[in-house]
Amino acid sequence: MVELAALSALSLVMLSLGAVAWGGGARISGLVYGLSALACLGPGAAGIAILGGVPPQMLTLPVGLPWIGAHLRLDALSAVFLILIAIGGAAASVYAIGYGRHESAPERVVPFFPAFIGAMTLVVLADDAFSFLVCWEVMSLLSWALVLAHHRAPEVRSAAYLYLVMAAFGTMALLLAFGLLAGGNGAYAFSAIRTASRPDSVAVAVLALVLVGAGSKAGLAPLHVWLPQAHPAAPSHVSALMSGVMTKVAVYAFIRVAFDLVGPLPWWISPALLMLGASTAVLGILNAMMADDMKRLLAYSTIENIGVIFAALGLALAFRANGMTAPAALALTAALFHAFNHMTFKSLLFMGAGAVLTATGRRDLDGLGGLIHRMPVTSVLTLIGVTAISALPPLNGFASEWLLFQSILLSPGLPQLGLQIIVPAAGGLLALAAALAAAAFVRLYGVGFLGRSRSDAARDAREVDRCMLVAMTGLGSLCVLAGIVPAFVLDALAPAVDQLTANRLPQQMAEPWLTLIPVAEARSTYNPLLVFAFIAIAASASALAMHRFGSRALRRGPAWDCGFPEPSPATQYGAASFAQPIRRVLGSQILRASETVDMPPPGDPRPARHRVTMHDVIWERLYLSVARGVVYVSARLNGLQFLTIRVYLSLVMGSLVGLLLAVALWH
Amino acid sequence: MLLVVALAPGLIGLVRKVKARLTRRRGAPILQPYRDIARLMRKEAVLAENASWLFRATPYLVFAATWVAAALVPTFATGLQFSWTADLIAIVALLGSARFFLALAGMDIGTSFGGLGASREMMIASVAEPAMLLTVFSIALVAGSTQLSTVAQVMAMPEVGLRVSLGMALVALVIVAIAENARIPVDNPATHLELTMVHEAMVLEYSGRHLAMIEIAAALKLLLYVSLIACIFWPWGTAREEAGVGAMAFGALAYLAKVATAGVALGVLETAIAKMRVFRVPDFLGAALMLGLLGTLLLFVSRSL
Amino acid sequence: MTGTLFHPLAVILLTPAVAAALLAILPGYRLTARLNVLASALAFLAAASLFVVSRPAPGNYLLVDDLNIVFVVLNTFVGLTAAIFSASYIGHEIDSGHLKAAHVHFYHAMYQLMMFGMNLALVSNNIGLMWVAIELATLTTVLMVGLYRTHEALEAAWKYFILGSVGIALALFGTILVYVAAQPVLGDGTPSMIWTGLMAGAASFDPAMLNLAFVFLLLGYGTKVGLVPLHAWLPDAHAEGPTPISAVLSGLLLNVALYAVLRFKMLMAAQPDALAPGPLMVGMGLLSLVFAAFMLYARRDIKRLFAYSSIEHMGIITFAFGMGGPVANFAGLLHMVMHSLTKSAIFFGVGHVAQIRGTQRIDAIRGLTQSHPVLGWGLALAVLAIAGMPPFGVFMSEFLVVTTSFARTPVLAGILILGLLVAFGALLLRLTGLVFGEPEGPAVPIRASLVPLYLHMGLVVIAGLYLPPAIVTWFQTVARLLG
Amino acid sequence: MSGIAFDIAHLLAGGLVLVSFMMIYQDRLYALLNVFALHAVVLAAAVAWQAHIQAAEHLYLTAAIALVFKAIVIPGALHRIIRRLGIHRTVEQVVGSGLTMLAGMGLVALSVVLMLGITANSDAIAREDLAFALSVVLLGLLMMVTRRNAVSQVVGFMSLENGLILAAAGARGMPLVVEISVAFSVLIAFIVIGIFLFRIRERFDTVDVVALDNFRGERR
Repeated sequence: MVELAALSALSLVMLSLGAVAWGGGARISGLVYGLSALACLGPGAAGIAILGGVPPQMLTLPVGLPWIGAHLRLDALSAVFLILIAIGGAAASVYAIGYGRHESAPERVVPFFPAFIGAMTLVVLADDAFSFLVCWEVMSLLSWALVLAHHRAPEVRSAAYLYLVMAAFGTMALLLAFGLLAGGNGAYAFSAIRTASRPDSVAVAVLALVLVGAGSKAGLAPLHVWLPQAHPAAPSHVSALMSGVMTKVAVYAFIRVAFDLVGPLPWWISPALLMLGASTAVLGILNAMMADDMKRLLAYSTIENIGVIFAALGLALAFRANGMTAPAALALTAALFHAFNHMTFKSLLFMGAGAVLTATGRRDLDGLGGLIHRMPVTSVLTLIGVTAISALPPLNGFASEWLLFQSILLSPGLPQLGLQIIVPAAGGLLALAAALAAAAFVRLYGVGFLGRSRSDAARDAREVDRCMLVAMTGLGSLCVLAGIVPAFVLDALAPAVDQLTANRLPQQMAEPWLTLIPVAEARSTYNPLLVFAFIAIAASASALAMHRFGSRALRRGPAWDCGFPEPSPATQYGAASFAQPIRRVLGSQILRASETVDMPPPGDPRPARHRVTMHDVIWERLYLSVARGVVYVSARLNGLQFLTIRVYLSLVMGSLVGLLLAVALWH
Repeated sequence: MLLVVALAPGLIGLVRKVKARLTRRRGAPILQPYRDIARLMRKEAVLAENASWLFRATPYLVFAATWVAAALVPTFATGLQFSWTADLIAIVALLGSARFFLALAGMDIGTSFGGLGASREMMIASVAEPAMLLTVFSIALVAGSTQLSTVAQVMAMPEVGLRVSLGMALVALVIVAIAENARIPVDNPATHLELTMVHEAMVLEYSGRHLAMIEIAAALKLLLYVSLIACIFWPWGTAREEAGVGAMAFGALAYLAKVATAGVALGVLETAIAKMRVFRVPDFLGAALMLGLLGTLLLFVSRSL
Repeated sequence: MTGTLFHPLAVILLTPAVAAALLAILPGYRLTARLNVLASALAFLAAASLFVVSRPAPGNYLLVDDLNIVFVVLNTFVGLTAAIFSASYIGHEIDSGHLKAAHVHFYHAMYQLMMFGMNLALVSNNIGLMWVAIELATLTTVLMVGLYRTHEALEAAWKYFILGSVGIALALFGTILVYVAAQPVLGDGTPSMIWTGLMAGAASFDPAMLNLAFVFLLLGYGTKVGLVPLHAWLPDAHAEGPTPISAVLSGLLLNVALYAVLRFKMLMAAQPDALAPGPLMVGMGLLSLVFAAFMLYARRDIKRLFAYSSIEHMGIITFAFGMGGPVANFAGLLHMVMHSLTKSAIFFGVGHVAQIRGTQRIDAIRGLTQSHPVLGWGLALAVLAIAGMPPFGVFMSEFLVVTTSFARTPVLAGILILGLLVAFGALLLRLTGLVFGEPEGPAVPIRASLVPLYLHMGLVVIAGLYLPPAIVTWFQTVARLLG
Repeated sequence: MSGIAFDIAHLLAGGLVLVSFMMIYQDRLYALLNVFALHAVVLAAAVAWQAHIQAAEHLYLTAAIALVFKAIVIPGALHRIIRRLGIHRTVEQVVGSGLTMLAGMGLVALSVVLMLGITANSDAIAREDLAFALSVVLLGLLMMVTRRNAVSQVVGFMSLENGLILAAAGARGMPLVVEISVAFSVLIAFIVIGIFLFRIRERFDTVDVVALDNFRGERR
């Protein structure tokens, strides 16, 4: 099986090289995307086989680091993420067959795209530090190139720059982490790392470094700043891959190290992780609430979901450190499930945004509106996506968040008071994030798809082609299916969870009516299938009843609007106005949002202006000061470029005399 | 299930009646909401030109979600047939779904009032939901479950006794309930054409049978919260699963009494206080949030002592 | 020396010498350029054949061992590709009137003379001969740096000359000190200047004398390596000379000087009572790395930018060798080879770019991937490679250096990481501006071969993914030799 | 032979250091050149003496080169350059000569300390010789660093190189000394020709910063 996965990855890379050889233009774009969708089947099949009970497999190739070789391994954890990559990759590829036709620079997208999927696949398969990091960084590099597809825009270039610098930063952290794990003798194979024992301090240092490394790729605050710039800058199918899949590869890296490689960890690191995840979630979604660009909003929401996943992982670590394997399994299941779900709905939403972009050429919310009439299928699919991402039953987003809340509710069993206090607080933050997510996506959908068209482009939008719709439909039905029968997914995740926490959820498929019973029936149950059925029955019954017993008459008329209808679409609630209440309530501190109103006195014909300014505190305090520091130091050092030969000679002499003195003193 | 639907408008009527009496009006009869709904059902529905299918589907969805949620709350007896379908968290989320679609419907026509209502509703919800969940946490901590039937059974046991945390949770839950049901001081259900309205602004464009569905759903939601509070904090009289018909009947009577009490209390409260500014609401709900968190923390402290 | 005239070793030395003499006489640009390539190819073939031919026994003057064979093969290979590149480059310079035919004449002769000097320095078994050879190579490169006779070029050549001369003088003093240290043990005359003899007897040398000698040698040859604060000549010499010479300077001359430092480091290591050379090298390496990394940001000239990047990488290599141990030494060797290949590839690319756009100013060059996709992407690959991105070989060596040093001395690894990141940020910033964005400026049609660039990059990619076992064992042997 | 031979070698090497100090002290160009010629003469004598006591004939050649080339040809050429190019007659020193002298003292002390640290198993003559040679080298470097004028910097470099020749000659039986001295003479000839041909006096060091900025790297 591991051969199958590796071969598929290799064929994806070859496909890229082939695309380069063929010039990578629009001519072959459909073919390349089609083949890459096919190639995604390989890893998917391999992953399913492993989860189906095939034992883990290893493969050693004579490439990579000379005296180690490239180790590949396919175990249950890899399999979970392999399936995730395969689904996301295949959907994006199918979508791209259609989307790629509208691409202005196909030669900058097509050659990199298959290899990007291939690199992600190999990251998940890698079983030694060197192969892992090579694939990891190649993945960054290829996505960087994809982000730069529309390189003429300065903001794209700066986004890509920031992205790759942050990626390099993360890689350096991972490099250090693996340096610690492998030790001075260079035991880079994961099998060797796993068996070595290390003191707590080293383990914690490794975890911190991996958190930085994987977190910077996943978008964990405060290392997230690149994400809302880079993800939207890429072509939409690439955005879908980056947000939906690549962040999951980062999550995989963290899980692999924290749960598998590093060994036992002390409990006191988990509260930090938990709070980091929870605050990332709130920060991300709050920014999403304020974003005016549809894809940027989605990118910020990715940050939120990553925060949720990391919080769940932190919780799992807390349980595991205390030997509570069952709750640890529950929290880890929640994390993996949420990772899967986020892949489905975030890819779907980015594809929806891409469809809108194709149809209208715009992604600013205030230029859209009314698309539900013009693009009915896209609108329905996007509605599924926003419902799922807002964690509303009976779709899949809720199922995973419900599991997470269930595991939070098990926190009283933890022996440490600190954890007992922190976990509910984090739970509150996560609830806040979930509620804000609903608000943010009501805003996205309400402003972007509902209401009246705000621009000619939106008014003349046409439904997109079949390939794109097929891909979106596939993801949309996954959202629904995983929401209605989560038991199926949970049982599939069980081997991976078992591998990492030495425990698993009870078999869910065996429960009557496919009910989810994570702990015990008396404690908590959720049956999405029945909930869905009840809602469907109740809604249709009530509709029938209404039409049967009530009036069936229907008349179209102008909107009433409390008696003040205004024909101009500009009077609708826009993106900024929708965000205003939350901006005032939560944004004034966290985002330092401030409003200035310039109201001209009566008689003055100039228009009144209302201006909102927001500050990204993390960006300004952390990143800009680092950048300023580097510029300052380099400016100061730059003086050394313009000295005279005499001064340079003095430097030589100075070092000579200094060293001689040192030698003299050394005696 | 049908019972709650039947009962819900009555509670609304009761609250209105109490309020009218307290302001020295005679007020409409308690059954007036039933008549309103029946009339609305018979009327033709006027749709704005711009309304999409979502706008038409929403009332039924909202009603269905609320109804399912309401049906999951034990009213006069625990261990209802399908109460294992979802727990308290799922109930909260179902109400969230209803609100989500209602807000979308508010945005659908493309009017300024609809958006105004939707955005404020979501803002209030974004503070109310965490408060609700924290309350759920502290309740679940005491009861060891989020399954409402179990919770009610545990609460009915004498050893639970009186706890500060539960008191806090109660206050928090009441605040959330007021906010969620658009009652004074958060929102005024009796007003239109006011820049401070929230819920009514969202449903401004609805008419006829659609409006009827939304009105029923709103009433259901109020009843749901009342039942919830009753079943958790005042489980007295609730029949157990295995109880006989007598106990059931007694439970039903007790339940009716509890609902009536709650209705009267709500009416009194609404008359007594004034509506607050929209941007004060988060402070109000923030208090609930704090109470919920404090309740949870106190539980830990008292347990670990 | 036991070999005949046809022994590869003799060919390596004689070909450039004879070619230099011939080129000095022969007229015509085309002929000389071809002869230059031919001679370089011959030298490379001879060097490559050193693998198969049995090695001559070390003599009084010449030596072939595991260590210098790496350098010789690399040297002749890059010499060959640079000669191919230079044929088209110089052709364009003549066409565009930047150079006169007479200068070219001189240029090719000097090129071979420089190759002779470097090859001699690498295969010499005699510390005195090595010193002479390095001085020869330096002098020829000084002349080539000043080839354009512009004010800037003369300024750069002059600076290079003076600083280089002082460095050379210090190295000589160190060499004399080594001799003085060896003389009581090994006896008068030549035996005390021969590597093989010195290494064998080093354990009984006077440690204090060796310490003193090493200080002078490190600073003297370190000037040539471009270690901070002795680096001042390097950026200007790279920037103002003809680009093939920049490639050779960065790719080869620095290595040759580093080779000398390594030899003396081995000598120091053989005397346990002497000062450990490691910390000194680690310190200077880190200083060079961090300093150069920050200097990258303010650069406005594209060749000067990559010259500073050479300083940065020399810092990394010196750091790796200073750390010592089989893995770090392996990484240092690998890094050195990869840097030579990559950096010369970059200069090949940059040379084309500068000719196409008619300027070396970074902010006047944009959008290369748009206007010249093959060149632009080639340059992008090379710069990403030098910045330490996989799947290129530089990543492998940086991986080894960082991971091993972090496990041993976390603080030093932290500084190393800082330098690498700062440098990465600067290189990427410039790269983004160069190859992306709206193309700007003139686009002179250049009929030039990009084969050397892609050949180097191909090798670097292969090395990054798969090092042939033969090379690995060979590097490991050398790494053990280096201690 | 050791007694008197040692003393004379010591004397000559010490004389070289002394002359180096005189050069540092000089602040007029012509006088500097004259003192440098003296430096070369003393070097030639020291090398010749070494040739005598080591019985190494090739060292006489080195001494001859030093005498002819450095004591006569180069100072003459530099005289001409100074006249032709009209370089300021006075040497501009960066720091006062007193301070420079003090620094020079420190350097000599440093070299002596360093050489004392060397254990006695090496040749005593070589040891003393090296101490003085190191002093001369450091003093030459000091001179290059403290003078602004191109010619005096070249003179500094040459005196540094004299120190090297002294060290090489003092190392018993060292081969290649002649070759090295020839190589250095070529180097110096290059430098002198360089100054002469390219008229780079002002580019050797800053006299007028603004004028230079146009030439030095990256200021285009």
